[in-house]
Amino acid sequence: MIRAQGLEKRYGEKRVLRGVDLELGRGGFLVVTGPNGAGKTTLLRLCVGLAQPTAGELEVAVPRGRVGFLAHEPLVYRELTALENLDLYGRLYRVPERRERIGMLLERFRLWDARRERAGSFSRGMLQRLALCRAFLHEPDLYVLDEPFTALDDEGVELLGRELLERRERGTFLVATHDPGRVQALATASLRLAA
Amino acid sequence: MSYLADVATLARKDLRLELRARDTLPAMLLFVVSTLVVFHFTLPRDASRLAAFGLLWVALVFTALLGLTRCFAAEREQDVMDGLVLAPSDRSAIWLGKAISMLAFLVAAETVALPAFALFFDPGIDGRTIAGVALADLGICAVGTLLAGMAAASRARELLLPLLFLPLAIPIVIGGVGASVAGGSRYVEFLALYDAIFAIICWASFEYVVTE
Amino acid sequence: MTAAEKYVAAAYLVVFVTVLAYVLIISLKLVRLEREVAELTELARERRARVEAPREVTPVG
Amino acid sequence: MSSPNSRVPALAALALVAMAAAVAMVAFFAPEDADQGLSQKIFYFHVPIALTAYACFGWGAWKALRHLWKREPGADLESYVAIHQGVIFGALTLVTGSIWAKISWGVWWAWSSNQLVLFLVLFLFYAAYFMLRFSVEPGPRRANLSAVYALFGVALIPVSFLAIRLANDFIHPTVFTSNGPQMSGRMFATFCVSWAAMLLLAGALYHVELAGKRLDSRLRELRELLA
Repeated sequence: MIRAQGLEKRYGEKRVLRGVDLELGRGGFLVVTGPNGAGKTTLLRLCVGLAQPTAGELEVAVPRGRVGFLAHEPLVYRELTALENLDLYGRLYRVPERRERIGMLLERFRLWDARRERAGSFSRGMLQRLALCRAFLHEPDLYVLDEPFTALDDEGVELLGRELLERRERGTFLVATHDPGRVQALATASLRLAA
Repeated sequence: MSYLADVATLARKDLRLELRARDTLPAMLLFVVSTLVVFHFTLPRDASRLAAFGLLWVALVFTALLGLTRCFAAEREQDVMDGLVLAPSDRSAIWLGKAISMLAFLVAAETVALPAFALFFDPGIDGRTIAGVALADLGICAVGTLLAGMAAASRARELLLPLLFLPLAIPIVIGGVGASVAGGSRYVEFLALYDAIFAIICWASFEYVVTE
Repeated sequence: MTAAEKYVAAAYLVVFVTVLAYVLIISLKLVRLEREVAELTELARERRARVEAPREVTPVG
Repeated sequence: MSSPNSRVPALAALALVAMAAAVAMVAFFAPEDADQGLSQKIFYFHVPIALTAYACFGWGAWKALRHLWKREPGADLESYVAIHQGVIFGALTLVTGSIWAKISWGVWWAWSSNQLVLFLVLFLFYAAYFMLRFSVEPGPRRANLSAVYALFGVALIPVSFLAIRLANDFIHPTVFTSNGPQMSGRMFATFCVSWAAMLLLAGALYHVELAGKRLDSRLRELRELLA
């Protein structure tokens, strides 16, 4: 599903990625680890097409609409409510039974009670849950998750663990994380990026 | 059809954001009226119609510029641009959605500005002026939105947008002032030509403004 | 020289001066490039020295 | 990479010969104009410089299109250098143009001369091109933005030429067309040689600057390998 050889990315003078090879088949679960600044986020941005590699080959055999991306930023408008944000993305991704699916996801991530509140009033952890709802809303084939467990409390971690387990059979995962322990059981491969 | 649905979704989102935040439209309204009042004092008693309409267009262009600097502010400050760029819809829908919402703000500001202008300067606004303003708005919103997208990707945003926008606005101002002052329909036709050419270029090239 | 002739000469002079200014800028760039190449050859020599040093030490030790 | 650089000396030599020929022809071969007298001689430099500036902007836009459409690696740099040349020749057009205005109408700036005003607008537009380029990090994003802006430029040239002509109707009713008097055979020959000389000059400067910039990036690469 994703194949990369000798991937390189440079921002101005600084080279962030050099000589990265990657192979992620359908149904795989690849964990990307490495210290801060090793280029984990850049690698994920390359895989979802938000950045172009400076050198090397990259093939991603998934249409844009079938990718679920969780970034450092929640990618939601603070002035809109949780419902409005998810409704916006639901329409853009043409999600069938949009209202029901939004309700189901908000329920599963315990955000249903806050559904009419502005995202701006959410705590960092609630924003992360809202971002997870946004990323899972259209049931993507490929999940690209950048540090999914950050800012989640114990309940959040447990909820996310359950969601990942449940979607494990139907999807392919590319997850960047600091403590691979949490997803070790699910992982089929891992890639360590040097500093 | 789904392309227009995406554009509608994005435009509605912008209008709802504006209703909530209320930071662009009120500013534009106040700005255009206060500019016209200030201009009143800069105009000598026996000034010609050309001078009066010239001031109207200066006020309109800079009001539009004020709105355009706020155009991609939400996406940039809250880092939402990646979310829109990743959506399966064509990237030009982002541009069209923004342009339509910017047009709405500009027209709203003009529904206050034109009567105020007629009141303060009494130059006799005729149909051609309205047509000129309408066509100019299309050009301003089409080109301005794309340039706002460019400025959003750069460091010196508020400084850069006027520099990028004003040279491209010169033909619009010429067409606008000409439509209201000189006879004949050449200016209105010219504005339509400008809108057609630049709308197509913007529509085709916006993809490269928001991606690498 | 009538006034017109002076201006015509001035116009041609401006073009000529611009080209000369351009040659000046390019020559300044050449100086900078030369200095950079010198630095890099120095760097390369250091690197070569670092690579060879361990070999010489071990036989003596 | 050496092939383009080996062309530079040849191009420079050709430009030198053409420029010398042009100046000689203007001084001795071209007859003095009946009514404008000697001042008409600026025309042989002013108009070719303007046309060369258009050619540079056009080439810059073409390279920008190559970058956006075909993802050609060097295209962004070439577009930038071409537009840089265009701005230099644009500035020269403005200077020689205002000198011509000084002789013909006794004033340093003539709004009624459509071509001059057009170059002022283009000069402002392409100055903003550099402002845009210097306020974005080097990389694919900057290349894309610069390319899109360059394409706008080439669309702006005809549009603003038309607009300026329209503007003259209500700003200065006395339209004074200054695109040069009728040219006799010898004048036209001089004009063509002079135009060819300008194009070759622009080509030579373009390649010299491009070679310089390519050397810069290769040295940076070398520095990185050695670091």
